[in-house]
Amino acid sequence: MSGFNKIINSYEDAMDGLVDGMTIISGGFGLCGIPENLIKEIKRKGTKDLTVASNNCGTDKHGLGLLLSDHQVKKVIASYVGENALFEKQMMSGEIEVDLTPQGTLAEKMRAGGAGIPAFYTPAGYGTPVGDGKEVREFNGRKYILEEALQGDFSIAKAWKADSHGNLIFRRTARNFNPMAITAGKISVVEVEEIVEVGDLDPDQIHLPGIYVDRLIKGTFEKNIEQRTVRNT
Amino acid sequence: MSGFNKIINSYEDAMDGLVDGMTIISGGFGLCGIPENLIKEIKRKGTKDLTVASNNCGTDKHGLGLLLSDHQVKKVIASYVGENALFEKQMMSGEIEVDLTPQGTLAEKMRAGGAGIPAFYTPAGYGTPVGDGKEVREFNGRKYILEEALQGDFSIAKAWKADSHGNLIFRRTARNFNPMAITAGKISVVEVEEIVEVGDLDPDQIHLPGIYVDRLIKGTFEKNIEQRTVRNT
Amino acid sequence: MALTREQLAQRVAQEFKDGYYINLGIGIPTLAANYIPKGIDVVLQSENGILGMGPFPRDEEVDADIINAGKQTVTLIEGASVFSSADSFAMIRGGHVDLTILGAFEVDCQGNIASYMIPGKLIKGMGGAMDLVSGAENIIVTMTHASKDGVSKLLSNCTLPLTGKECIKRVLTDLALLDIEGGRFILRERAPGVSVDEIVKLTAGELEVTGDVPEMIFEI
Amino acid sequence: MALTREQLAQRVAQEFKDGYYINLGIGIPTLAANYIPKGIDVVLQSENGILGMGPFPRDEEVDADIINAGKQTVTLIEGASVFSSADSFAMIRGGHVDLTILGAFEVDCQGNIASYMIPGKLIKGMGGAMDLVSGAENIIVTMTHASKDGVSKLLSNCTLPLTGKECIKRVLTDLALLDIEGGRFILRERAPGVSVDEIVKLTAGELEVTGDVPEMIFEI
Repeated sequence: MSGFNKIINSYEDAMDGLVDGMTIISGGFGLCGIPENLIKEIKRKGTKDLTVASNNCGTDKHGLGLLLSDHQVKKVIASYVGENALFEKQMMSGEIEVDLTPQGTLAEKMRAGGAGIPAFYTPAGYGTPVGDGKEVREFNGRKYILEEALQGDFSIAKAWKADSHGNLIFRRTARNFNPMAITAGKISVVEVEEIVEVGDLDPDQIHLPGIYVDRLIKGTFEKNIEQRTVRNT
Repeated sequence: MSGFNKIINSYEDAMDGLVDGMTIISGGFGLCGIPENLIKEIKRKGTKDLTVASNNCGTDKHGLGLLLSDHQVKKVIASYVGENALFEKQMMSGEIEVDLTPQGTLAEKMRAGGAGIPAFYTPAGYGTPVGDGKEVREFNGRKYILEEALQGDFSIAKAWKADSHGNLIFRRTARNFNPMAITAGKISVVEVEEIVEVGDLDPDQIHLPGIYVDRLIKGTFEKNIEQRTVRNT
Repeated sequence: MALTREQLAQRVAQEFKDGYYINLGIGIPTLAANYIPKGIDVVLQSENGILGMGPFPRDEEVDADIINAGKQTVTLIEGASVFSSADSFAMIRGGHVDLTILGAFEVDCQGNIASYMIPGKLIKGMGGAMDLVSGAENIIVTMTHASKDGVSKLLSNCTLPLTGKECIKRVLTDLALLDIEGGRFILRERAPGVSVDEIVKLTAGELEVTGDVPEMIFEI
Repeated sequence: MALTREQLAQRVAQEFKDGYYINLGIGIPTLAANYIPKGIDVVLQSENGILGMGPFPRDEEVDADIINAGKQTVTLIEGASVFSSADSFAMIRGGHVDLTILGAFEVDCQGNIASYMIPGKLIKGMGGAMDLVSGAENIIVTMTHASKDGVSKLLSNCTLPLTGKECIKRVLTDLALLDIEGGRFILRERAPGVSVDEIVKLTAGELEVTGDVPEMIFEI
């Protein structure tokens, strides 16, 4: 079974091969379901000039924000900047290039990147700055823009449970961009909360098959919350 | 909760509104995971001039083959004809028009139809008769053809378990085309083996959310097997 | 009197129908979940991947893995499902959500909407808004009718970068409920105590006013 | 001697490597699962939606809901996963499968393959073959070298409608193992007891033969 054992024992090994100038596709939404420890390892390595595709860029203190504060990032492909002052500042000042991409388009570009679909048409962004310079085409009387697939040298993601073959189960909204991000990286690295025995997961209930996972590592997670909202009743 | 109760009590009501000339998208692969009873109801209704999109057309005796034998079908969009003599005969004689579509393209066309993607590029079929008349475009030095989304007036499908809201779980390879077929129909009708209480299904383990299901009916199934292969050891 | 945030939420919730799947944007739209009319059931979609979003959790229920599109901790109702962002936006873009409610900086009488950036000043990002406005048939924009300085936000042509082109058909402001048809705003309802004249004055885009314009009705 | 079906399956299985995810087409390719070399593990993909396909079931294990792409009843191995056809072909088209083995009516020295219909005679349909040949980097076609009448199936140009264009790089026939490079077949191995001359005679497309061509080796 050695050929299918994806388990890596150190974060250093997990991110082995990442070098300056590479493109990373990351799962996570805000701070939910982010590959916390893989991001910290990239910070530790100090890899520079990275292009990062991720819905958000974390916060000033957590997640991908850690890479911004160390000036490791050259370009960000994201849908949302709000609530991340450092990201907004580096974007406004021109220090980093930002490709603002509608959230659904970003998810679909990652899916397409993993699915052998080089490009697709979407209505999102037609007639807006997102559509500038992109082909517009009409289907059934409606206008759409052409969006190309996104692929990365690495993808980094977080799942809940895995078996050693890399079969993955995500938990609640920590799923978000993680499944697609994993499929779109040449080398995909996934950290999980728990590794179970091969055969313990119901084949019908695996969210992402192990074929997409190159490296798997078990971590412990802070799971920071951006907006802790509660009710009293 | 009345607004979310999708349960229909008779097959007649389940297919209400289907009229001559409509397009039906069907789930199923061979005879596996096919909406057996919905097909029988269409046969009973005698609706004519149907366009049917489905990977196969069943066999001469089962599944969509039943609609071929009653000459209810005008056009078939499918990837595979083999092992269905009647289908091959009606195709060869020109009685029915057949749009042979690669299996992955067919699945993706259904997904696109449900997902608001009007068209996408795929390498499958480039340089073959499937690509005839379709736009060819190069991305990163490779050639692809443009394929358009598929939508139907009705979609018919089979799942394993559901709750009354139409949240669905499929079983084993009976999943096949069913999830995408359901999303691509203006009216989607799903038959299932079991209906459980709302709240009984784990939110993480629902294969297709109830938002896609308009009508839900509990049936009993023959589950015919095309190639019963066994080993002795 | 201009509507309060709570009243805006209350009025927009009157548009809910039994069996609707609804996506509520951040801010006022989210508040509408507190005013679902009696006797009807709706299911809330959150574009980060929930169908069946519930209220905020009790303190002891808080789960970092369950958040909404505004990154707030939430709960799941019975019958909820959770899915990936690609699946969530397939649902949205595919037109399966019955009603979408979101905020805006500006709308115009062509149905254009601007909501994601103010060049040189503010870059929020569009998040899922561009997908939402392009995917939904039925969209209500909730916003203030004019700035504090009395500058109209209901324009002939949006001045800010667009979130979506020719996609908005209904706007609820703190002063009025308006439809957008044939290149103009059509005044449907007034906020209680707000005059037609006041609305006309604060609407920069072409505005049609026909007959008596009723006041909004709020149940007590 | 031309290889038997079993020998074809056995030789093609020698191409398997530890950790390979493999899609086996209907017929001879499926038989290769019986000859996985000792000491290595492979996982079989079935394009109707299985990763981790197992052997045929015992009589009492037969499950109508578990079939392979050939509609045969099969089993799932430990660690298997099941998914939709869209997800299965995303996997295939996206190049995630390490090795694809399928049959053909004809191949030519441009790497074209024809396998799904004979106009006027036979319409099988392409099933997943067009997606498979367009998605995989690593494809082996298994076929007979020539018809029973001695008509070559390894051509300069396929005569039948194509399943894929310029996508085949390796062909295993009952007579030989050949690569396709630079617009010609390159003879790599001979079936035991089959002469180079015989292969040359039955190969219509341009064929390069360099040096001694070794015989295939079969473990006992």
